[in-house]
Amino acid sequence: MASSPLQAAAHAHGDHGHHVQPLSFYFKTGAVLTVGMILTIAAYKYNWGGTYIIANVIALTIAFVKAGFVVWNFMHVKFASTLGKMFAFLGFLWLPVLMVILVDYGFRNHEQSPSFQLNGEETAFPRQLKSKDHQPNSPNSVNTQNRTPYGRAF
Amino acid sequence: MFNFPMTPPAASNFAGEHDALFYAITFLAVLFTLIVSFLVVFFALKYRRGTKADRSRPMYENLALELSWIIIPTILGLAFFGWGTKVYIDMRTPPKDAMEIFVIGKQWMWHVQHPNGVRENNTLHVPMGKPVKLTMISQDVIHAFYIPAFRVQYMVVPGRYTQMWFTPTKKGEYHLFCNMYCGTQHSEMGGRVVVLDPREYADWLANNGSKPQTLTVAQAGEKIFNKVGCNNCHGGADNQRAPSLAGIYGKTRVMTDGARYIADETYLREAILRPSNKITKGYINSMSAYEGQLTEEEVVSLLAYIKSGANPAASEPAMSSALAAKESRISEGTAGNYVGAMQFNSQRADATPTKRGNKMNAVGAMAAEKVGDQ
Amino acid sequence: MASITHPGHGDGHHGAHDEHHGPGGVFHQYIDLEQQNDSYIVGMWTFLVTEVMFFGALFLIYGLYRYAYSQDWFLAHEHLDYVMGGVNTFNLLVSSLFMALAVRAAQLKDRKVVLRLLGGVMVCAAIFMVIKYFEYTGKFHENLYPGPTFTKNAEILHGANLNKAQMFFGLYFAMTGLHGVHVVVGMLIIGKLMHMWWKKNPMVTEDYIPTELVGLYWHFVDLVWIFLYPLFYLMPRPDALAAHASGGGGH
Amino acid sequence: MSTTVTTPIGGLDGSPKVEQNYLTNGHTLKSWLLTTDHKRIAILYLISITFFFGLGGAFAGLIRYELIAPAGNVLESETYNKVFSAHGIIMVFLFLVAVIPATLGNFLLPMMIGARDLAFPRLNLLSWYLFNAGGALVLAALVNGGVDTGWTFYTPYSSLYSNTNVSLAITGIFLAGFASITTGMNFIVTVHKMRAPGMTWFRLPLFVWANYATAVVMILGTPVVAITLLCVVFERTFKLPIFSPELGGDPVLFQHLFWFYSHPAVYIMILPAFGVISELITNFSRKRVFGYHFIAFSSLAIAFLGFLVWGHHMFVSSQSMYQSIVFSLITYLLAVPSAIKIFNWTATMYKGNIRLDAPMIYAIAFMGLFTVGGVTGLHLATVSTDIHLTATYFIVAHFHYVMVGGTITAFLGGLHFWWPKMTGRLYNESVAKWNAVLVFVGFNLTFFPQFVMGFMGMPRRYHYYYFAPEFQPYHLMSSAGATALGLGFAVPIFYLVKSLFTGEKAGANPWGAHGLEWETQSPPITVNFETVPIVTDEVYDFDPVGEHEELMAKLAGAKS
Repeated sequence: MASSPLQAAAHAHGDHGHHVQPLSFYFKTGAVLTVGMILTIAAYKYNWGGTYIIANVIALTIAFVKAGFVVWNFMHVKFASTLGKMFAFLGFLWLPVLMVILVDYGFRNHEQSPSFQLNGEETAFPRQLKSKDHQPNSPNSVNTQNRTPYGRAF
Repeated sequence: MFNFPMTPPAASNFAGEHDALFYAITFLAVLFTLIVSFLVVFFALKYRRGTKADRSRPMYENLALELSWIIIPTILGLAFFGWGTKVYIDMRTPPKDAMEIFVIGKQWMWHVQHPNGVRENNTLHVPMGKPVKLTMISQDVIHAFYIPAFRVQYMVVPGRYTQMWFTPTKKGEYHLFCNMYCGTQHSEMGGRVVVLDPREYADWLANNGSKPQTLTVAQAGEKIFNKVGCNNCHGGADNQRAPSLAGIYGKTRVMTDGARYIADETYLREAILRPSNKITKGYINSMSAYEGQLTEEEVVSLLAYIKSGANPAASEPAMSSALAAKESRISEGTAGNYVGAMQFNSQRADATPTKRGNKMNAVGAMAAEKVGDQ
Repeated sequence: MASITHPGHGDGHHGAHDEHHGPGGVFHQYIDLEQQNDSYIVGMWTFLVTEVMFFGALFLIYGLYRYAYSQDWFLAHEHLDYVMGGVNTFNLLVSSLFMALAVRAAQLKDRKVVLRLLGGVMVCAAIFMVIKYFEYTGKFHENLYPGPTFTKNAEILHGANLNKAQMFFGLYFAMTGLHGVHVVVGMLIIGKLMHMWWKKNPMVTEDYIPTELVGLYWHFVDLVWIFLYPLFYLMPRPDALAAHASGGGGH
Repeated sequence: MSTTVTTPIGGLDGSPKVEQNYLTNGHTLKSWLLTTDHKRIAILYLISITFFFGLGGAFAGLIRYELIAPAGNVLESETYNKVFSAHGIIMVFLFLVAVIPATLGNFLLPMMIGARDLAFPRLNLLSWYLFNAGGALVLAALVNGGVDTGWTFYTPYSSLYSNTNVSLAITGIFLAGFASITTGMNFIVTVHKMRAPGMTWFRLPLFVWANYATAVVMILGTPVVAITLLCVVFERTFKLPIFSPELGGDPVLFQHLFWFYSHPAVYIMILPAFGVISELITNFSRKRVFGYHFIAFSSLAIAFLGFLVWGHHMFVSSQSMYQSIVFSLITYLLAVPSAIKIFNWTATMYKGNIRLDAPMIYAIAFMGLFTVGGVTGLHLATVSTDIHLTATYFIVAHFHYVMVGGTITAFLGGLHFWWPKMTGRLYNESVAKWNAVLVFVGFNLTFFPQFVMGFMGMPRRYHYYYFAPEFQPYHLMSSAGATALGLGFAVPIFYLVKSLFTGEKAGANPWGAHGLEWETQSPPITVNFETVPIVTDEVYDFDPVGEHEELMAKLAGAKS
């Protein structure tokens, strides 16, 4: 590499990443992230009127958009080679595979066994066990009764 | 001396289905292995360097061949998958009229409760020809309830019920194993499954599982010891949760604050009813108080049992045999102890378990088991 | 297989195999700087993949229990101060911007600017840790850390089930704690990088890739917080609780 | 055997010419402990791994000795539990996961693709130190009283009930896991970025493909188990409730997360073995491998599908019935790529010029043993039969057929094959051959009875079986076989070490094998190649017909 280092670097990254971006590129990204953060807090403070799912979806969508901006612009994946992009998203693509674990919990309740549910009143299980085991030391129960069916699964 | 049984007894409705499938897969497996082994050995000999085999036109790729050994195994696999899944769905779908028996697993015994309240330990009596559904829960760690002769097994998980079912089809006694590693005495956490005629089973239930006998006070104490669940922690040698009670009577005990007491009746009584008052050195305060929970009569019996010097270590297996015959209805069961055992802070902080083994006890239990089976 | 000498790079490397040489600092195992830099970037991303999976498992555990115990967790989460968390979020966001600008300055070989910006990142990280410290000690004062001493006072948890609240705080400490460890490690790495810039080490001054690699790591730390903040501090009110909610929103 | 001996290694025979190679490049301890040479690190790994293998093997011997009698021979239950836990932990985390990638892979991967070293040599060295630090912690845990959870660390036993050195052992495994991750990162980057000019993806030796697939599994799976085990430590140390059922956690979740790594880990162990076998079969059949693309892509398919089958370890764990069914289906599909490999290797032998040297005997043994291990997997992939067989000796036999019969046999075969390259010396061929036969016989005697025993319902991890004495004959057979197997594993250490001092010089390519690693001298120089190789030919360009005719002509000439 007898040529000047700058040239070497320029040569080395002819196709990705070395293009010096204008300052505005980074400030704009930063602004988008800030707006995202403010929106998240605003969505949190806003009363969605019993639409828990929507509020969750909004919060997570904003988080993912923000993450996308960080990865794409700050981490220069935008300028990376196909291989670079592939590895940048490999982890995020693989997480859903891990999340398959959750499917199990979604389906446990579908089995034909009423006794699976600790709170099920039908079970003829020994009384002491039934009444005590699931809440060993909880003096309070705001919400034991309206637990999701899923929550009862374990 | 040795006989060579190659198969487990087949004593439930699933055994036949299971074995048919098992042998079918085994046939396929053997066939496949033989083909591969034969070809490998045959090629190795035939095409060994220097032999006069025909080596012209060597082949390096053959799509048809590749596809054939992709597609044929896939189809075979799917067929066996379908068959296996059908049987599996059966196994997971108990009939509506199944008799429900409750099983509680704990380190290291099985506690079984029949629908009418009859209880037994480490033994499961079931009527022949009737579908039985087991509803199971664990008090401590994960266990697995495994009856090889029935080809059924399922894990017993703390905090959540699991279930399995079967219909016994053959009278006899079969192995019952805990098949999920659960700690020191894992290999001895088992017993027998006894399949009875429905009539015999009814008799057995009616007699509370055994012929009633008069018990000595110490024997009654042993019963309570196991009933209340003292043996959960005080069973066997000193362990991480609690000191051993074997031969404790009359010994000097050292407390966490350094005080010393002779383990006499007063001390033992206080230790049962208000355990937090005096904590033995090396343990933390994890035992629940039994004040108000035991009648005086029961406390007396317990003291008699402890004074008799009985080694509670043997009580787990021995209970199932020597005492199982006398075991009668336990009205409250060990369930009451469940909460105590499950307290998050019931963890021993710096317990020092002794390394004393229990092999002798185990062998003793084996002998006792033989006697008990008579 | 035929072998010929690669033009310009066949001279002996015997012995001196660990020394880097040349202005860009090409290690002996690479043919040229391009190969080395590509390898570094791909290597860093494979590392970040492992980090994603590392945190991913925790997020999975979080998601599972959050779904199962949404009401108790909502009540427990009200004990976290979303303003403090918000300040920290903004703080990390700014540090991320500084870092991106530092990488840009490294591309331009503007040593002074790089050092100032990296210093800015360090300050942000320090502020982050200080705020974290106050949050943690607050929890410790109220016995809101898991274990036998966990508070028995359901009032301060707005009536949440204590067991489930304990799980919430358990995961809170586990996840933010692990993130905090990453912040500290990041500070160490950035410190080392600043030292190299300060000493005009040609490895960093002649080639922006080392700075870029540190930047990738730091952005990842920011990325994790982008998810941690809404998940722990900004939980929406579950439907079942919305009925007897006195005011709108979170409090 | 090739008679063309290259220039002698300096110093050994008083030759004035000192030949440079990686072994002679520095003789001090420091030159080894601070080396960044991938070949030296491979040798270091080989030493560490042999140590852990010996240790794990000793524990296995204790288990087998104990189980001869139904009520045990020498150990107490608590000790027995610690012994089998130690055997599992050491063998899985400190031996099998690292054995082929870290030794043969480290040594050969850069050479096979024509690189001077791995992409990150210092990271590679770090990996060895992490591995040993992890190993040291596990040893400390054992010396300090042991661990009794089994290698699976199932909660809540490991997190709340066991009061042995679980945290220490887990920390050790955590570090060893990072050794594995760094190796994986190194391999991935090296294969992507360091290939010599002309070394296209489809000219890569199959060993490289296999190690690449392994590396992908390593970086995607290992972090998950690392954090999962860390959670157990958190739960033990800081009482963070994560899997504890008392407070509402699900202990079965641990099993999900654990097997999410630990099933793919099986492929971390077996995929490199596939790579070794591909090399052995094609080199000793003197014939281009059959179905190169299918073998290469089946490695990737296994790596991918391997991540989607963890649930088949949990058929009786109380996971949902539907999930079990889906996992059973995918497991069946996963059998196909393994079958592809077996069939392709068999087809490679067809019309070859097969040399039955010791490595090839190991390869043939591998094919037999792995086939048995694979097909018994079908019993376990079928949910309804698995319910009966879960956690019995059937499983034990199955995975030992795959792990010992597969991975270790392949490792031994590969070690024998590349030994001349690594050391420049030839070992005693006939002893090696007979030892391979001994390993095969001893192995089958050890583990085949366990299939029968498992079908009869003998649970694993049982110390006593006095209540079921019908299992004793099988345990006896198994223990007898283990003795033979232990001998078969010990003997190579002697003749291989002996070859270092008295072995015949190997020359660059004693087997007449094809591949870039055989183009350089034995032992190779520190930077592997004097010049950067440029690859112009396809991989495995053997000519079985021509070679055969040549041999025939030579024989005819000798006769006349």
